[in-house]
Amino acid sequence: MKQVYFDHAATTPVDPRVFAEMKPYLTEKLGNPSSIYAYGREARKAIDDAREIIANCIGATAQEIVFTSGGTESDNLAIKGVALALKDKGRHIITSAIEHHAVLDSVKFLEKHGFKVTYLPVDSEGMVDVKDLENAITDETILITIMHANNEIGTIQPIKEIGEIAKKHNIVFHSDAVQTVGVLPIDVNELNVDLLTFSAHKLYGPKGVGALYVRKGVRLGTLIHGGGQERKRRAGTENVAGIVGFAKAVELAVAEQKEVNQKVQELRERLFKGLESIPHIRFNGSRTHRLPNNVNVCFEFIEGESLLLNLDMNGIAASSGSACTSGSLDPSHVLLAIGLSHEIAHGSLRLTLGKENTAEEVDYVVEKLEEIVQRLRDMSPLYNG
Amino acid sequence: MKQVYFDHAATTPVDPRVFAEMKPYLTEKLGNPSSIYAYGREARKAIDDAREIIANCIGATAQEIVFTSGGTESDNLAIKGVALALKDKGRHIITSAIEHHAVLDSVKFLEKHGFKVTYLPVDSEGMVDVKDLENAITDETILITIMHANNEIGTIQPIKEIGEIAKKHNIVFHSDAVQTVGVLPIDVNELNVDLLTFSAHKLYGPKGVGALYVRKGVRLGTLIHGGGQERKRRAGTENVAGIVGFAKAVELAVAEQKEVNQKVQELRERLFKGLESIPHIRFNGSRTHRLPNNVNVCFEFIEGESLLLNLDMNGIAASSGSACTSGSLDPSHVLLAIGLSHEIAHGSLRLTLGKENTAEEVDYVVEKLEEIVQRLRDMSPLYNG
Amino acid sequence: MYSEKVMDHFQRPRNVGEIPDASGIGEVGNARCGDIMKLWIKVEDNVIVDIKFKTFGCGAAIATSSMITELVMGKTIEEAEKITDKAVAEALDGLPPVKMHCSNLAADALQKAIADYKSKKSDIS
Amino acid sequence: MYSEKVMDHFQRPRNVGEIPDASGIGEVGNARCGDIMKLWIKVEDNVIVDIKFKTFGCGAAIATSSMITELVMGKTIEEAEKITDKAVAEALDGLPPVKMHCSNLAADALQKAIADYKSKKSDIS
Ligand SMILES: Cc1ncc(COP(=O)(O)O)c(C=O)c1O
Ligand SMILES: Cc1ncc(COP(=O)(O)O)c(C=O)c1O
Repeated sequence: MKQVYFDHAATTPVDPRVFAEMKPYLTEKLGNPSSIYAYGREARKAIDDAREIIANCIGATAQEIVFTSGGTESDNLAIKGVALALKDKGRHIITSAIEHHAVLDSVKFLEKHGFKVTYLPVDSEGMVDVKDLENAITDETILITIMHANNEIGTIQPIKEIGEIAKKHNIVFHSDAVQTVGVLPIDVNELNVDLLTFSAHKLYGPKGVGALYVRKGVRLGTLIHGGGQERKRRAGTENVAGIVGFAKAVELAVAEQKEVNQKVQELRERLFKGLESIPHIRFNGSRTHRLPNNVNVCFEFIEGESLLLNLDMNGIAASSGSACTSGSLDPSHVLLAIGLSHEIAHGSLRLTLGKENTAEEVDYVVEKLEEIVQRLRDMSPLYNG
Repeated sequence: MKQVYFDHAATTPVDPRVFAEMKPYLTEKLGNPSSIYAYGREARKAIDDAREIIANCIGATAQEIVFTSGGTESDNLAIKGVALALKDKGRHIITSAIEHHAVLDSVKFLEKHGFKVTYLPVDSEGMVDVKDLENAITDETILITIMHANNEIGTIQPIKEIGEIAKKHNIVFHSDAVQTVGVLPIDVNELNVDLLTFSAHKLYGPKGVGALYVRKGVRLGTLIHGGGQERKRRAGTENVAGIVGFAKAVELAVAEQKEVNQKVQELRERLFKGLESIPHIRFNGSRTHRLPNNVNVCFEFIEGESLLLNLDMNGIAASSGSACTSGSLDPSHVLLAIGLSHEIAHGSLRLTLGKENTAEEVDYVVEKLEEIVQRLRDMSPLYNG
Repeated sequence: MYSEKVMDHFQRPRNVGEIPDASGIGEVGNARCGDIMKLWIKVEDNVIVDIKFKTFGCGAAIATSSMITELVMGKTIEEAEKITDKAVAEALDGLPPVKMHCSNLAADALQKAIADYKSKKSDIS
Repeated sequence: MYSEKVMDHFQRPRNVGEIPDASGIGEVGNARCGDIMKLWIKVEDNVIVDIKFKTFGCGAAIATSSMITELVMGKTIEEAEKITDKAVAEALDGLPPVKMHCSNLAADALQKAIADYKSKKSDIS
């Protein structure tokens, strides 16, 4: 069967050039970077080089990059790290209603431990209002954490402006850029961020490795204590192969960003156009402030999981904000936050394109979707022809 | 130049059979285990199978295994997780003076946040006294954390007895078994442990993946919040390739344990014998309750780092508890805890053997060590011929 | 995730549709929760001779709907009344724990349809 | 970690040994800290004509000891007194930050040896 992967926001295939860089560190290059002999120095150098490459790609210096086990850990480290370091200065955090669970569950954890959290609402396109944000600031505010682009609906936030406000009020600013590093041009100084989360497996790197950019001078508590790795900011023997692959992935993504985006965006427009012929649908997210690879659409009268299963039966990999995919009762908090009713939100579909996708695949998916949506509507008690 | 790797306690080469299992998950098998389509289910199944394999190898059930980014994170999760969950029951923790920094720095962190910690001393062989331990227990004690075998001097603790005491007093018992899983036969029920840390890269698996065994019913707070992975006990997209490799590594290590240990232990005895001809030395750790692959020896009048560098110049990879290797001023806390003076502790050398080592390598190392030790002593102001 | 039986019923759902002159109709769930199930039964001489469904819901919801129509077809009212959510789940070789909620729906809808049939019958008689 | 120069001096340390009839001897450090350095100098007509060392210590300690003997050999006492720890580190193309402590030792030992020489000389004269 034809296999079409349209879920790049969930994870990406490992680029063969990335795998090629990793392989020696999973075979003959065995050293522990903390060891002083040749094997160890080789591993140490590999990590130092990777750090340098990644720092260069986002306008940071090498010492500002902390390697972690992924985007989730980076978000936790950023949020809990600031909370630990600055809890005596204040205990108020500002975030948005549409953050990733790694952010939301971290701030909820802090809420249980005496912190106050403001969850900024978003408009119907998923945009945070910068004025709301500024109004939410109090003397107690120690951290603002707002994602760069949303992983479900693809909306890109005005990070630069938010960063300016944070700077003006002398508040640490963290942004979860898991969906944007490699995809959008990123310079941490232009964006005015103090902390930036990103993850390898969203940009054609391996799963289980990520980084946190930590601006020089920003105080951060430690989440994982132990050996002196990552200049004591994150203990544990380094995932050398993963880090090497991560750097290669970031490097390639940045080098090929323009071409890839152009291609992917064309495919996305083709997909938009194809889907528009299906009646009773609604596109979610901003059309202008939008990730180049993201389409998020709700089909009325049908439920997302059964849509996904039908797509899967046709070899198509996609994602939904339906409650049933996650085993919860409520559909995606993001779709609810942009004002969708539960009914509509249950029928959502996210298609996220990647560099290896083709126009034929787009046409195939549109064709199959038309059939499937019709079939499911025909068996839906909500649909009347 | 001949390359001899005698630092298996620091990290091990990846077994080619382990790499072979990992490879598909770094190339064509791209799915995110949280996705419901075929690619995702394939990744989910890989993790489920890995969990099952690993659980079987230590006498646990699959639901009791939590995958992490390594031994350090597992130690942190165990210790801080128990502290979070049981802080209202009591705030006293018992550990030993010779734990790995992942344990020591975790309890020190808790000490700063209102917990009391008892650091049990050890005898000259590095053994914890079980009576001391029982005497240290108070009404406030919520956790005992004692490592299974020490990573520097190889001493194996009476975990079973400690576990019995913990059970009797209804205290959660964690053991860092990073150096023993795969090396010693382990059954979590026989050992009476509630939490057990282990790490892939110490048993011919990849770096950056580990596990925490969590006995059913043990309450544990969360260290990394976010998505619902690991049954909500450890969020973050799973390092699928790493986990698959980890399981293969544990499986092989357990299956081949007897043969490997016999071989390694013979090599170790040959090494002991060879080193004995060097004057002014001292072997550290227990000779009987000892890891099969560990030799730890102090050479008087010389300093460990210069020894390591000389060995490295001869292609030999080894490790030292010298202060200078770690950039600190004090030599290894483990060597000091067994009663060595600073002077002697600075001149320590750890040689840890692995399954790929040979008798020729042992002889080569002994020969080179004799030369190097003599050479360094000849330039030492402490040595008088 | 789902058993083969579930996927089979999901892929080729039996008895989809409506019965215009149904003897009883049962509807449960609501769109807010992401599951609505509607069942039509045709009863002759105390026997369910036809049954059809329409479902808005996940894979488990569709499969349980389809399965219950198979279980019920040709049964007497008394037999049909004994069909529980557990029986439906078992007939499908089990459902994932997080989906148990959906399997309740089908049995509930059936009982509602039967109740509807009974109330209509008593209206006439 | 270490520069090539450091490794060169570590591998082939210059002027190891003792000078039995030394004009001055300097010893610094202690075994507790893992570094002891002992320097012997032979002075003729205010010029250091020979210098030897023995060192217990890490790679950096041995390399700085060796380097300082090269820097000092043939220098006048006044020139030798101007040699700083920084100069030794620079002559070795730098040392890792964590090793700066060791590089102080060599210069300290030299100054002590010179002081010893001077005090002995004043004793005689
Ligand atoms: C916006 C965002 N933040 C955080 C994460 C978590 O990153 P990781 O999967 O590396 O843990 C993801 C992806 O799952 C994401 O899309
Ligand atoms: C006893 C012990 N505990 C914990 C660790 C840390 O494990 P990891 O290197 O996987 O973080 C190590 C190894 O470094 C160890 O030897």
